[in-house]
Amino acid sequence: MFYREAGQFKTSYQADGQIFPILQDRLALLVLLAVAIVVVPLVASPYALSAILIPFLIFSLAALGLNILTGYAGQLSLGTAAFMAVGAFASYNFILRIPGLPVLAAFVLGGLSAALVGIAFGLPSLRIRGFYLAAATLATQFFVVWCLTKIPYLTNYSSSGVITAQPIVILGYAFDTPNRKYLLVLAVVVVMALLAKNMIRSNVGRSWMAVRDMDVAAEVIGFRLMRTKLLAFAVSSFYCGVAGALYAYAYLGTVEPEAYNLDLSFRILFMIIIGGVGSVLGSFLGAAFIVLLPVLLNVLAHSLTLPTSVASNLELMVFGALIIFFLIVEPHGLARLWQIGKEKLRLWPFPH
Amino acid sequence: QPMEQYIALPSYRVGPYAAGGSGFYGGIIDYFNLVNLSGGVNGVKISWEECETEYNPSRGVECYERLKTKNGGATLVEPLSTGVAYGILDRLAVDKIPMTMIGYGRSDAANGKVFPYVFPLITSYWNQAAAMIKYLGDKDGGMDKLKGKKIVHLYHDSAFGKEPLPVLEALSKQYGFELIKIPVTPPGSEQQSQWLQIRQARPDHVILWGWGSMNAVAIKTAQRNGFPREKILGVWWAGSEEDTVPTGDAAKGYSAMTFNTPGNYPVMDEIRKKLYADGKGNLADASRIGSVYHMRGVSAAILWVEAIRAAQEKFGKGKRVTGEQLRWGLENLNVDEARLKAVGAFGMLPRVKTSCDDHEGSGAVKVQQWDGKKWNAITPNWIVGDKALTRKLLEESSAAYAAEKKITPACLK
Amino acid sequence: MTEDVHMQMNEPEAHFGAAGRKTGPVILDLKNISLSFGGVKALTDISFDVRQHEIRAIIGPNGAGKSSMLNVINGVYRPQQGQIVYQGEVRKNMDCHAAAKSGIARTFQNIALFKGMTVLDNIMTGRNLKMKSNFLMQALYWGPARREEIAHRIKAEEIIDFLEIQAIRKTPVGRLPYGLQKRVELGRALAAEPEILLLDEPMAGMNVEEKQDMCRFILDVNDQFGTTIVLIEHDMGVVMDISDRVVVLDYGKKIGDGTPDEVRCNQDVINAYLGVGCA
Amino acid sequence: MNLNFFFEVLIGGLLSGVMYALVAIGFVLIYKASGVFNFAQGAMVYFAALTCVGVMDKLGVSLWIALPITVAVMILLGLAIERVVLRPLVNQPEITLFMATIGLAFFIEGLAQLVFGAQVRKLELPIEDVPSQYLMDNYNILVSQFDIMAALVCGLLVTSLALLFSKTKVGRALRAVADDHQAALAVGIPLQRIWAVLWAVAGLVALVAGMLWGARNGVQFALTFIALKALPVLILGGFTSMPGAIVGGLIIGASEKLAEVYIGPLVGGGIEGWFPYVLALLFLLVRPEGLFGEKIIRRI
Amino acid sequence: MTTAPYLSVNNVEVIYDHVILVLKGVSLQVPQGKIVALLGANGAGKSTTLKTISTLLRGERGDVTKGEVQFKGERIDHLTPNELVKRGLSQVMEGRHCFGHLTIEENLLTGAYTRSDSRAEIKQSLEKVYHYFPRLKERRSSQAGYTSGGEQQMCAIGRALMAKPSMILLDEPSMGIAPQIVEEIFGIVKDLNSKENVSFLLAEQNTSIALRYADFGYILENGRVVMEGAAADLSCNEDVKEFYLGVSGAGRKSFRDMKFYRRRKRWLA
Ligand SMILES: Nc1ncnc2c1ncn2[C@@H]1O[C@H](COP(=O)(O)OP(=O)(O)OP(=O)(O)O)[C@@H](O)[C@H]1O
Ligand SMILES: Nc1ncnc2c1ncn2[C@@H]1O[C@H](COP(=O)(O)OP(=O)(O)OP(=O)(O)O)[C@@H](O)[C@H]1O
Ligand SMILES: [Mg+2]
Ligand SMILES: [Mg+2]
Repeated sequence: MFYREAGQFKTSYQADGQIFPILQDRLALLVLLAVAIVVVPLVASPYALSAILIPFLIFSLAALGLNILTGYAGQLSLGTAAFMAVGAFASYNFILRIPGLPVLAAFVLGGLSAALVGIAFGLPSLRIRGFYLAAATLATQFFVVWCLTKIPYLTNYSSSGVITAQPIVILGYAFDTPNRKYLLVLAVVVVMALLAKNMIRSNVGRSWMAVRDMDVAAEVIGFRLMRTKLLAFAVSSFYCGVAGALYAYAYLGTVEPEAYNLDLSFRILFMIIIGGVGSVLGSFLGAAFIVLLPVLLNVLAHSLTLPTSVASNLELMVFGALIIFFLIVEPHGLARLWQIGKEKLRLWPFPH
Repeated sequence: QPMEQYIALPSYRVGPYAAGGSGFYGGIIDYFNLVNLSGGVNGVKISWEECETEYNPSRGVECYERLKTKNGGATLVEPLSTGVAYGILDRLAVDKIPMTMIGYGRSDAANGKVFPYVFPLITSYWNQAAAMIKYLGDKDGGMDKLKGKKIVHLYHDSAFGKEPLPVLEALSKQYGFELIKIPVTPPGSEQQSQWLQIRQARPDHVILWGWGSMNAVAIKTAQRNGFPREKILGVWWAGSEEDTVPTGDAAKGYSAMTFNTPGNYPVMDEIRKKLYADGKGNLADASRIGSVYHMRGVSAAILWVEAIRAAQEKFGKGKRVTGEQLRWGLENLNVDEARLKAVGAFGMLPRVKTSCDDHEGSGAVKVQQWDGKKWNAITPNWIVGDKALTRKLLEESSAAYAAEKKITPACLK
Repeated sequence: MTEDVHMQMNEPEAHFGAAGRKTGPVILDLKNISLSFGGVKALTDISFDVRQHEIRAIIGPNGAGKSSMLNVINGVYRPQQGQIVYQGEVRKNMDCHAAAKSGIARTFQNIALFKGMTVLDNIMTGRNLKMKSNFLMQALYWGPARREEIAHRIKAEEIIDFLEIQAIRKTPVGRLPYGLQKRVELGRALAAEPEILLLDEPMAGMNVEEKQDMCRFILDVNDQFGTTIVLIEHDMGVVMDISDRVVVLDYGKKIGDGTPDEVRCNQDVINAYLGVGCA
Repeated sequence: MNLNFFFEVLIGGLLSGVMYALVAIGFVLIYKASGVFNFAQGAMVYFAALTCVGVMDKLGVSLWIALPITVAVMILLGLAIERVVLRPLVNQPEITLFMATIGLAFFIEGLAQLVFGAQVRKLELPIEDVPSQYLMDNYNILVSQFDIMAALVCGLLVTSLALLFSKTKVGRALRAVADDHQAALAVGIPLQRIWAVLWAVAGLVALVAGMLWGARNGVQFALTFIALKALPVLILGGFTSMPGAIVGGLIIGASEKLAEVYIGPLVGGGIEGWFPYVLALLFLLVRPEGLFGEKIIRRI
Repeated sequence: MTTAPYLSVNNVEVIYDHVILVLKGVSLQVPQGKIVALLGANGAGKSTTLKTISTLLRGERGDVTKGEVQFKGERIDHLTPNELVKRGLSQVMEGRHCFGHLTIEENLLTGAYTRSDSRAEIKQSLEKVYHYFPRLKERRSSQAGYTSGGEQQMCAIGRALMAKPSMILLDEPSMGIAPQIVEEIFGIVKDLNSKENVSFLLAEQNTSIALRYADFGYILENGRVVMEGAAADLSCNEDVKEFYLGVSGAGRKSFRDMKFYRRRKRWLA
């Protein structure tokens, strides 16, 4: 009874177009942000920050990027990690080769490089659809990683192809502790999530969804397929590129191209499917699921004092089983589950 | 202050490398149990905790972060994964926890002035590569005989496989053999084209720088193409039972590097007797006791325990040492013949003596050959390659790293 | 060719459709259109024209080629032969985007709404050609982009009011019953403020009452905005009541063209389609 | 150019292609009949091979006894998958079913290793993986006799499955299911039963692939990765075509080997990882549904 | 009604997606050998009712939370559609749902999946369907996905007939069909009904024709049955006349003379 829009009348379309039309939602989000910005850095342990929250945020960003492409524009892609790699290695090279380049600018340039690669590999999407496209995007995955291992210039001639991310210094302020890194990542992710939400609620977003839902009709209405799809590839790759740069700079530190392997692409795909295809919130929920669940299971399995190999295998099985379980409960992902929960709450205490 | 010496083990027992992971960590834990049975290190028991990384860098980092603060703080970590090791490399100095990378990772990390908390103990890839060429030269009847010979470097196309290239290239120039580099795309489950190329090139030796399933496939494909296995020399990650058993007879005659001499040792007998006989062994399958990975784990644990002992000598006998103190122990390790004899592992691993300049401490390896059933050492003595060369490369490379990271190289106290 | 066109343009302008509606000059002229798919001849040598402001119906048995005709008009299919003259210009390479840009909007026989989007969003997509701000501005959602969005939103709301679908504004269209989906689809087409509106069986699956509403919408659009309408419909009551002129197709051929009354009494049409003679 | 060498590479490639096709068949089977892209196919291959050697090991029995046991296990697995995973997910979007198979893959991998352990094992089939002496002597061309047998097995599988799809009532029903679950149910196609049978058959195909690949590379976790080799084969041949799987396999196998041998050295080698994908991709630009795949119908 | 109902739906409640309540206690009966029409505005719940009966609801995340469905005196809500078809209950779904990649003929043949009859018999049924819909015969080897809307609709109906059902649920059979063929379809319905004693439950928007052929009718409004009665009675009812048949006191009104949007009369809120 407390959670509903009754009594909240919109007097302008502007108000109605808000991201969160319900006051309670807006408040909740503000509180959440306040907690994330103020409380978390104060109370969270370095472990929580540097091993859970930072990767969670980075993966959320990558998942958001993939969601733009797959969830909103309907182009299934398995090349996410490749775009992340481009972002990371490009940022590394920009910082290395342009003395005095601000780190954030390098991230943006890294993202733009990824966007370029995204456009190049997005071209086939004009003809290829569905799982054919997905399998074809694997070409990106393998090709990019191969280039990174084969072109010594990209890794600054490091003998083994490993790069070490430069320290993050912005305006003379070093982001070197988990706390600071967390805040930096949080800021980037929040801003980019907001931008994504804006795109999605305006014409670009609608063009993506239109192409996703029925591309022929979208064309008849006047959307240009090529421009729309390539833009989706570009924006998505940009997001993934920035996420990849953060992955290297704010999380791993030293990376080899192999860190951006197919496995990572798949993990990010899992995130959006579990979280909710075509939902910004879903990207976050999915990332939380895929990052947290194995940790929880691991902790749990250890508390059972099983032999480790048994525990590890059980973990894997339970993880798989839970994925299936959640899909059966709600095929549209956690975000939908959340939404249904909210709808129920709105009707509460009446069942319908 | 807990009395136990706690060690973090971000291990992997599922996934593609589970076979190696379970052997290696099994060996470590077996030795720890053995030490604890006899009262620990001067009365300090060793404790440890495992965490499943699936060989995945990001999960590995999480494991490290989770494990490091437990039980009063981890004092040592060993991920047995290059990716994970890189992911935590930057964090070690901050957390003051030493990490060993026994037989893997970046070779230049042996420079303790630049990498104070990293210990690529026993031997690095560069020294191994140098030793390989030395062995091949000796086998052919002297290093000068290498001139004009063809050596194929068949490698896992990744940072790991490319690591020895500087050494091999330098040696190829020095001794005048032709180095043919043939990469295999991971995971390498199909190598027909590579082996056709090899057969075409008619090399005198093939260095198999592989990892995981790629090794068995290489050996099988060599057989399929009628290439003699005697001419193939594997890296130590291509020299375990896991690499040869699945090939059946195909691996007969194949040899590989190792830093553990195959055979039986008193310490292994003790493990069998005191642990497995009582059902307290860590390996699910007792037939794997004394296997290459298991022995490698035991060796790692021996070195750590010796380092703990050394640290206790300096900072207080019978007391738990901190990560910083253990770092000192690792840096001032001197496991000589006498110590090895004392722990029942004489001959099993080379003597190791570390210093701030040399976190590797040895660089000596042996060659073993598969007879269809088990590995046998075929070099009676430990082989050491051209250390001057590797030292030069190490200095250059670590200096570049230091410059990039803005580190002033210095020894820690 | 062009002479031909001018000739037509110079014709006296005032026409009165069968429904007493004042219609303008020929806005769309289809000449000798032929279209086939492999062996199937969907359209054979079809010519007819559409005048400004009229309601032009296309009828014919199933599989006669009616939908294909619409697809030709708005560039989804490219005819193997023939010529389309639209607003006095010969359209050679008409593709759907060009058609949309020049003011042709349509609805589809098998509803082609964007299933994952809400009713409002679907209608907003209809206005996409009128939106000018680039995507960076949209991402920032600031200044002109925001104002533009709101301006178009107002237009969309007008259409929602017009079609009386206020209550389902925020519902994903996939959940709507068939009839309402048809209405939303009309709304999406209207949102483009088209010159010509092509409607493919807009009243299929509706009951009489709903059809009456739908007719009213169509007539109002025609009246208020002067939109020319090309309509395919199987309900003869509707066709005969509201259209000015009717084309009849059968097996891809034109078998009749004229006012509803003329068509109704055409023996070929009766044989092929209507079944009953004119009363 | 050394012609003999060229032919060796070509033939080696073709035969590797056959091995890829063997895995691809499993994918086609499931995709064609339910529109599901079965991510767990690789895991099933591993599971099958591991079960077979695991049974031999644990029970100490010979291959000929272990094999029927494994067959039974694979059939049970297929039935269980239908009951637990697919049945509740009828009529859901493709991507959901795809994700479910990912969950399945994790589960099967965990289960296999839990029951039989993670160590690498060998699997010896009665046919040795050595060059065929006959071909060597008579044509001076090096072909493994094992590969020849694999090609025969693969051909047999493809022919029988292709016949099943094109000639039988069940085949038609399967294609119907892939088009529209809901309508298939409405006409009375017993989706559940058909899926159960199908997954059981897919399990058996996985077993065949697992035995051959296991004998070739050893029974180890990496068997799950060979699915990656099957993907370009699939997109080239078309997801919905049995003959496509084999033709695609041959093309991919041959061209990737030739590329690695003749182009690889020019660009630093190791192009086998991406070359098949790029090749398949270029090919798709010409035929977006692959060689023999069913055209995607886009009509309004 | 005196005869025991062949099909009966008792007080069924349906919820989609756990939250959207669509049927609020619908009850209806179809006696053996009768044609029953289910009428109602868009969104009244006609299709949902039919899907509840054929248990196809499960695939659309709909749940039957109350009530039961009986066919030939047996509860069928737990059966699979396959078992229902075997028992003689077939459904023609709204919106065609042809198998796009199969040819028209293959589509029809899948309809006979549950039959274990000989090839000849099935061939005979096929010929019968072609006889009903000559247009299908012409297009028999085209992929259904490329045929026109009306052809697909015929295909869907023909496919259901191929199962030789004893009871057919028809969801808007006349949609998108040329008027002549509509008459023919209803002729077929009558034909099957009288000659082969097939029962029908048909959801139809074309009220006049539906009531002309049906024996009995139900009017659904907002998920509730608001009116029921013999077809003849219903077509005489003033409200039905005005809102469903489009005829008011002064006979049929021209569509162009509707000068205002009608406010629908609701029987129940
Ligand atoms: N899959 C679904 N998810 C959510 N709501 C649904 C779903 N299907 C139908 N509905 C809702 O159920 C209600 C009844 O729909 P139904 O399709 O049964 O109506 P109908 O009487 O057949 O209408 P029409 O004449 O337009 O076909 C509608 O309000 C619709 O929005
Ligand atoms: N893309 C296509 N490929 C092959 N055949 C097609 C295609 N589009 C239409 N046809 C065929 O062309 C003929 C005309 O189809 P169209 O859809 O125009 O019919 P229609 O007059 O709209 O019929 P209905 O009233 O049933 O909708 C049909 O026989 C159809 O099968
Ligand atoms: Mg049509
Ligand atoms: Mg309906």
